[in-house]
Amino acid sequence: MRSERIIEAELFSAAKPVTVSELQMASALDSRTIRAALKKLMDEYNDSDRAIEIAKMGPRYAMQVKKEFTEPAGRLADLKVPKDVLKTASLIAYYQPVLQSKMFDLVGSRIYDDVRQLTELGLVKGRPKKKSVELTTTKRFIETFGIDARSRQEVKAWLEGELVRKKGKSP
Amino acid sequence: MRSERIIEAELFSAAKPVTVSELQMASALDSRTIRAALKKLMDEYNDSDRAIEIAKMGPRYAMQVKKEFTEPAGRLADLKVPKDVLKTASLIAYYQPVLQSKMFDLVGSRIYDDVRQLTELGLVKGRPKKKSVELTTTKRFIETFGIDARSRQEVKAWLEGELVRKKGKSP
Amino acid sequence: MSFTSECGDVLNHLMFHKAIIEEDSGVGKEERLQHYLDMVGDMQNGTLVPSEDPFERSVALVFELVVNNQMNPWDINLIEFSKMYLSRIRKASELNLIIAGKIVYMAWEILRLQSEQVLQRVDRPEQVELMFDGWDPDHLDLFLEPFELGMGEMLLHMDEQPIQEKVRRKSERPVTLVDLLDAFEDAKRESDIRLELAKFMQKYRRPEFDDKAHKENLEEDIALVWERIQKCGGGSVPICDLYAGGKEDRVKVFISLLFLARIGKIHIWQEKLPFGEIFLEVKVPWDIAQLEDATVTVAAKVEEASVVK
Repeated sequence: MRSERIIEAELFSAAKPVTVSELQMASALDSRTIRAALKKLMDEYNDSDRAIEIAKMGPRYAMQVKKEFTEPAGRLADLKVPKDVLKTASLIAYYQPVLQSKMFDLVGSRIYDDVRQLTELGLVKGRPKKKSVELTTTKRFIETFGIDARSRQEVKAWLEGELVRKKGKSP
Repeated sequence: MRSERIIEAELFSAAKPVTVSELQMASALDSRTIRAALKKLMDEYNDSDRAIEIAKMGPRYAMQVKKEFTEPAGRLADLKVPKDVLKTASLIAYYQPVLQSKMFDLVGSRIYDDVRQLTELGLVKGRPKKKSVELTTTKRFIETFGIDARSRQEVKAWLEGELVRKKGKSP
Repeated sequence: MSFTSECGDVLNHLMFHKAIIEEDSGVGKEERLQHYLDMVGDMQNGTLVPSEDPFERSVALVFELVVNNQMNPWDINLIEFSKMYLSRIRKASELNLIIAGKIVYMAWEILRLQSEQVLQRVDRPEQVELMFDGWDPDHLDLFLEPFELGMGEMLLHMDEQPIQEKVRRKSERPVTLVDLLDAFEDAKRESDIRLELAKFMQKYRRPEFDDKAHKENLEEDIALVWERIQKCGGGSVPICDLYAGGKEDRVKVFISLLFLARIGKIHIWQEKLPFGEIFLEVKVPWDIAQLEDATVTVAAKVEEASVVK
């Protein structure tokens, strides 16, 4: 049985993004074989016209629906992040670590409800600081949004890159 | 956007068998287009060497792991080892043979639960000794982590080498 | 399908799990599975001898239920299974409540997960939602100076955010027979710990009062106080009339009155809190109390009733 097919089945049936060592545990293949299989699968999926891709988020890998198909697929899936808090989430990710009071200046009083929702979803965490709360993104933030980053700094950098890309496109 | 790709994304995210009318509601495509897309997808998936297939169960369709991969991969997919347990595993590998009571000093009371999990996974085994339990790694440990070693001594040496290598890298 | 072929399914399931165990795998896991295999084998041949051990009997019951109800060992419906298991052990002479509890708990966990998923589906916000709904554009202009916005300002005005929740597959694995047996093992471990703990408690228990003597004393006290109440006649009686001197006697009277009130022989009330006088009145059964001239009968009836159950 070819190793990339075993890994394909593993990724398909994994409940959340997985690391190489988790794949190792499940498949009893060695890490070099797994990395090679992941590379092969990523070439196979990501460069094709398929609706599914294999994404890398720092040390984790996940099979997921490609961006352009998210909308039709999302209707049958069980999405958890309300669309209207996405703006607050991306602002926190961009300015982090950022005081909630600063965020209030940016988005107004809805920040309290948004932060509550994002905290409950485990996407953002707050730490008391200077009579306010300092907000940062979590590991789950990286996984949920499929960002290839290992740290908050990398999340920030990734967002900056996206913004530069967007700006370059628009006239 | 090609219709079979939309259907592909929907089958993937539904995670349960769905009917053509459910697909219709989610995709806003007409039923004839959906049936044609399903036919195309089934040819594409089922005749290939991929680990995933599109199965038809009465009126429902589902994307699922092919039968020959369910045992090596699917059944074991849930076998997830939490990171903290892995840490404990590597400590045991490094200090082995090591008394559980010593490990208690290292990681605290979580050692009991970790050892139970690791024993169940067949990665570590314990033998009663001096009112405690002496812990060592197993052959499965070597296989699981793809360590180039034949014995416990070699596992220790390998880990030691890895640590030296890591240390050398960091400034 | 016959009993034999149903047993075959369970045997295959157990054999698969035994096969994937590595040679130096978990302590006792292989023996345990072998033991289960033997058990089901004996069941198939009709040679299974009921065990003395209640845990063993509970495990045998699991196999019996799975086989007789033609349950798929790869996909046990826990809700159904726990119902059957509970109704079976209710008939059995002794209950293994820890094991039964574990099964119910597993079933409950699964139900809860399912209902959470339903709730999440219900909670999902409408697809079409205004991105700026609830944003306060007037407020946005007031504050900008102290905060270096940089490129992040673009985020404030973008319709489509660069981040987007990824659609992944929700993966679920059915509960298998081996999961169930593992839960049993846990339950056994927990009950063993409890047994050990109970032994320990027994051994190191603080020497206590002799319960029996204590109880007899209390009964005597109550009878004595009841006698004193009888002497006071009908109507409300201040409890100080019952005291016969000494702190100990007061405690005895007070405790006995509490008991008498609790078993419904008397009413107790206090006129003024917290230091006011406490009164009591003997309760008269309702049917007799309606007779106006029944004082004698009442006294007799009350005396007939036993003071202490």
